[in-house]
Amino acid sequence: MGIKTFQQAISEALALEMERDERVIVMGEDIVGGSGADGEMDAWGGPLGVTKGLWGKFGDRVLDTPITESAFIGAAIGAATTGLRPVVELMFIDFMGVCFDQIFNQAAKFRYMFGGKAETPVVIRTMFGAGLRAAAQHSQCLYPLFTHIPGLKVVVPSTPYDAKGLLIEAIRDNDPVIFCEHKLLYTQEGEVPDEAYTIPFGEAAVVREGEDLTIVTLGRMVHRAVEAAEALAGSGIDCEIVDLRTTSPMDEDAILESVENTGRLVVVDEANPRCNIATDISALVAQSAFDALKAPIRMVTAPHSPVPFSDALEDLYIPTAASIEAAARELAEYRS
Amino acid sequence: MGIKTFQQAISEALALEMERDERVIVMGEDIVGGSGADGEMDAWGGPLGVTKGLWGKFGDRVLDTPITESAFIGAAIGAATTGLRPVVELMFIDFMGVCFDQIFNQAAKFRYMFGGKAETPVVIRTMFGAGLRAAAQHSQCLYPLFTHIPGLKVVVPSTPYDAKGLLIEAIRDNDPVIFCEHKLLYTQEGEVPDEAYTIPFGEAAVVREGEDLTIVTLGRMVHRAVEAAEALAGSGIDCEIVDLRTTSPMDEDAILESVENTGRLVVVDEANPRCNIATDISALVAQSAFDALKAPIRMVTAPHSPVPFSDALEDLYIPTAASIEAAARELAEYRS
Amino acid sequence: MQLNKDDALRAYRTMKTIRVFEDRVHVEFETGEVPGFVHLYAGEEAIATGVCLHLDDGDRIASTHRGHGHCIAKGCDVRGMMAEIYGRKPGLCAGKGGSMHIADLTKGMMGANGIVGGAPPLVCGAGLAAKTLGNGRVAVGFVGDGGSNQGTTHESLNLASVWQLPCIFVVENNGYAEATSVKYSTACDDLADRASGFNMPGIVVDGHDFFEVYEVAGEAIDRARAGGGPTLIECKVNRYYGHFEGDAQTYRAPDEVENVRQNRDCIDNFAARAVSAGLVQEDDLASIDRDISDLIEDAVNLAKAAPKPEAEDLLTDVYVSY
Amino acid sequence: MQLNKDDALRAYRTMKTIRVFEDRVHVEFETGEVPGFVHLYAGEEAIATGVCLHLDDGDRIASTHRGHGHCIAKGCDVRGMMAEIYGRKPGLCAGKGGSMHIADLTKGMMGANGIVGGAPPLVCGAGLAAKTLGNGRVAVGFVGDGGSNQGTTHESLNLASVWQLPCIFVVENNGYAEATSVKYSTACDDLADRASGFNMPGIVVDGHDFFEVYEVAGEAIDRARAGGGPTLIECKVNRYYGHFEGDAQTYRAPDEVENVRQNRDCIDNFAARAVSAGLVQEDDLASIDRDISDLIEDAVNLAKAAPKPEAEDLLTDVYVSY
Ligand SMILES: Cc1ncc(C[n+]2csc(CCOP(=O)(O)OP(=O)(O)O)c2C)c(N)n1
Ligand SMILES: Cc1ncc(C[n+]2csc(CCOP(=O)(O)OP(=O)(O)O)c2C)c(N)n1
Ligand SMILES: [Mg+2]
Ligand SMILES: [Mg+2]
Repeated sequence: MGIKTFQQAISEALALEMERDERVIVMGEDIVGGSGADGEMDAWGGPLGVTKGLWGKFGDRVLDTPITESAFIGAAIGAATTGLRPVVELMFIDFMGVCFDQIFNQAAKFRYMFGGKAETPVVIRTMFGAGLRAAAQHSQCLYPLFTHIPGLKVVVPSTPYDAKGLLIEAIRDNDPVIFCEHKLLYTQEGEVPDEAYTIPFGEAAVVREGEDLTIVTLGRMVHRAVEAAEALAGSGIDCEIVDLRTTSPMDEDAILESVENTGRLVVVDEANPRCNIATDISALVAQSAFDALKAPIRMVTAPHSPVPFSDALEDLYIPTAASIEAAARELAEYRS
Repeated sequence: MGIKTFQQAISEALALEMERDERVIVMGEDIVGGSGADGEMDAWGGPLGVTKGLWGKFGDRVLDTPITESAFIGAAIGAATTGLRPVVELMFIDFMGVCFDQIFNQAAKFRYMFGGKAETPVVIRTMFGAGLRAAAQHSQCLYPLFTHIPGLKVVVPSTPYDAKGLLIEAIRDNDPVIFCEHKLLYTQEGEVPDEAYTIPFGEAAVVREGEDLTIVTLGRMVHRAVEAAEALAGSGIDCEIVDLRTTSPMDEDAILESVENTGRLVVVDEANPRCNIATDISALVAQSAFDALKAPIRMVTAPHSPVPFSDALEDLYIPTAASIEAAARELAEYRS
Repeated sequence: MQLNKDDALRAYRTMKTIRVFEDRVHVEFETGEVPGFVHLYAGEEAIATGVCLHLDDGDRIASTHRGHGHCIAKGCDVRGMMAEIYGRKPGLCAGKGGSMHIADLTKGMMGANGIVGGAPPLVCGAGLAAKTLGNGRVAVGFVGDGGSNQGTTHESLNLASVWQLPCIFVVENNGYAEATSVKYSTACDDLADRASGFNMPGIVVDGHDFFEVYEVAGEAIDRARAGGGPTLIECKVNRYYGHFEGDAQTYRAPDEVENVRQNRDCIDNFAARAVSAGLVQEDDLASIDRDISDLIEDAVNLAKAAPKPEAEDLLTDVYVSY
Repeated sequence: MQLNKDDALRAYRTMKTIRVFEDRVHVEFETGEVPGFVHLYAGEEAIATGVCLHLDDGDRIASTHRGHGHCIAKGCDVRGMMAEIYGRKPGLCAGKGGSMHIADLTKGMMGANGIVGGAPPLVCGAGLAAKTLGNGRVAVGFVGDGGSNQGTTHESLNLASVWQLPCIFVVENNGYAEATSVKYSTACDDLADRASGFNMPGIVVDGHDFFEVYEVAGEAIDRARAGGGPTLIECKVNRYYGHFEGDAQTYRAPDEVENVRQNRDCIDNFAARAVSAGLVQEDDLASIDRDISDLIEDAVNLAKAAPKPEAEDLLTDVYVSY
């Protein structure tokens, strides 16, 4: 046990599972760094150093790849159906566009399309989210796209503890898992046990209990929701916060139960607003907990635009604690 | 004027715009058919013959391509920013996975990312939907994925009249447009004027007026909704049907207005259920027309699974008039 | 590479089974009872057979939309395949896959594929698994002339070479991708020429000639097993039917296929050479022919009589939550 | 290809402007005021310059994440670029794009690109537009050694060749893709070797040598303009800074860059040769140096003083509906 960063939690999960199971391999662009070059090996450990040190421990089971995401993510998928349990890194989730076919037409469909006769235990780790001034092609959320696809499991952890437990669960799962890491969470700290443990998919975490209003959210937005809830508590508005942790499968019960208690729902999603997780949850509640609702549902999301580069604009683009707070206040005061 | 098929309507729109504007070119796999071979040219006109005859009229402006969707759809996009107005065919929407980057990271983002200094007048025509026993990789809807992406306009016509008017609008539009044609609608007949006309994006069609309940839907499902509405009329349930026609931009006003009148909403979407158009519209209404709602919202969609091959399963997979009817009946009878 | 009598009979049985299977599906399709898109392999049998005869269940192949021949050559159950094509519950994929998605992982058949260029990356994965597990297995990816242009194919050639994977890429160049000639779609003389850009051997063979395919594939597979890395083999061949069932084929010269059927048919030529070399007897072949005829008849009858999947099958084999 | 004095001075001015721009961004980045990812082009100036000197505003280029040099060589406004890199409203993309997305369509600069291998398909499009409109224009796509492996690049080579497009693909082989050596990532000796698989000329040049780049690019561009189809040019070169700003570069040999800077610097060598050949005078160069120094100083000052975009800019330049 001890205080560890989100990044350490992930690295630990990978190392533990590689030790436990020889079939686990890790691959991706520069996840070692230095391959073929004259200087040091393990020079990078990924662009943010998340996988640094694995190569020293596991050698050939940690593989740098050429910049050919279709080939190497497809290879991870093919290897998963033929005896390995690869964890492959798609450096930025934004790059899914060059390899999406292998993910959604191949990995996602094998089990069903082959009549249950194939297993595809592959984990695709990927970095997402805005806030690093990385502009339109390196800042997207995009997990709604994966969530739309049957056959994929989609994980979006918000804490170091969850990251470790969910990643180990993902590696042991026999379906393809898209594991989405918010790039601004890597330095987030929290208590993380040293040993291996798992967190089941489809179980949301109620990170704050409350009576007046439910905030359902995920990823980095969990922290902004907590901030908002603290401010709201000052005005006597008691928020419950549900952290989805996985968007597919999704813990419908936890969401419905909370809304049945509070009667008010704010959904916070950093993704673009159309066909995203906020609409998904809003729809679920409007269909299945309608009678409990005392007010309209409010969605707080990024706007329908690419992510702007300028810090001034990007800060306006990302949902803030203040915008969550405002939405919640509006609902709390709502009288039909 | 005259009765024409959906397929003829599309072919006519292409021919009219190619005549009108020399910058319009058409390209795709076998949209001519026979290139380089010893037999006839224009042997296919696309796998279902939709573009047949264009090559005879427009010669080199109708181009067969190698099976390299990234390259030729990217080329259409690049040509659009440098002086042409290409209409490019992605044979099945399911193949988006091999060229998605060019669509969502390139075409969709240029205008915003370049500070308004680029226009990308490209139309990507593509065939979607289940019902042809074409199995998991040739039967998907996937328009929710495109709808999620800011910068793309997404069209899903349901009638020959709309198909022609919306396609001409798409070709004259300066943003990238994904034009989604349901493969089972090509033989659908309807009145279609001979001359060119346009239908603006973001204007839904109220295809049936009604007082008791709103059905919002799109594409092939419009016809199933009409069937259901006729059956329901027999039981004194008077449905209004809103055909979205475009999912991005989407006509929020038409949806909200209708629900404000009827107080009851069924959303029918052939797509998979997570983060789809049904959730999108449900969420919109739960946020913006909550007070008008007299009952929960009901979504009728395909299940969360790949499209099965067997006709027996596929028929169970696709939403039917009966399933729409059942959902509507439930709502009509709903008492909180 | 010397072929013994058993292997020769296996080769004949495999090729002929594919041929009779495909000819029969062609006939059955016209009755309207076979659903969906069907792409037939007739004419190309020597390729799947010549390659797969070197493989056993632990070796992997990944295939294309034109996959029946690869499935049969890799040992998939023929009755299960036919039932699958009819969309029936006892089908190899429980009726959920159909012609374009037949797979049997237990036979090392990783799946037909509806996505052109879908297989090569997957084959790299099977090669990587073999290499990592050190089990001496190989992986073969089939791809058409059209599919060979896909970016996925090029990326996979590079990756297989960079990692020195035990992979063989077999390009089935049948001259067409749908209705488009390879002469139009492909900016090179031989597709095998591209191999040199990826530091691997690239070899052109006559895809109608079983013996040539068998020999060249055997060398490549042996090299791969021995750690010598990947090979690209281009097989020049013809398809006897249209791109898919229903294709009027007006893009072809009128006598194109007939010429090949008469003079270069892979099965006729194999039989003639094997018999004249004394490797097999006419009688052996006739008896195999009878077996196959019974087998396919039986497969079709079983398929037609078999139940379709039912409501309770719709949501099995997928994680579901909504 | 004979270079006149004007062209030589333009070449020098362009290369030196890029160098001083990049050196300054490097320094400014360390102050923490430059947001986001920044990839510097210093060391590779001869390539962008040698190619773009043959082009005017009607010709198109598409670039990579390492795009500053291409932008400057293609005539983008340097002050506008600097303001863009700082995320300011007067930036070339109004602060919405940043270093990785600088574009100016009016100058024929189709955009830097954050996606490795993103440019080649777009360049085919610009070539197709030129060919269709019959306006004699050409299109040049830049791609790195890493990017040359992407499927999009291979597909584009094939497409450009199939359609005989007026396209030139320039591979900037600087030995690394991030921290990975080209020796590891790429299964071929020279990337130019891959051209033959696409029936186009493939030429290797010394990317430090302006004269060589200029000559080879000139021939390829002339051929393309005349309808002779595409060319692949591989330029072997070194980058002076890390992959991006902040890269510790421990994967490189300690003296790797220093050696090149001392002995093979493209600007030093150009200046030395041009002066000793009597093509230009030291004085000309010194005066250009002063201009550039003033220009970059001015650009940085303007950028720092410029306003940032505001709330009302967030939702312009995109269709919005939600
Ligand atoms: C990515 C993708 N693009 C297009 C198609 C449609 N399609 C199916 S088969 C085919 C032709 C394939 O030609 P080739 O690779 O030569 O194989 P062959 O049919 O000749 O065996 C095409 C274009 C597809 N299935 N997938
Ligand atoms: C599709 C995609 N994959 C990965 C990346 C991350 N990435 C950015 S630059 C780069 C290396 C590119 O190397 P190279 O093409 O040689 O260009 P160089 O940086 O050397 O100029 C990588 C892997 C990306 N931006 N896009
Ligand atoms: Mg072919
Ligand atoms: Mg490089």
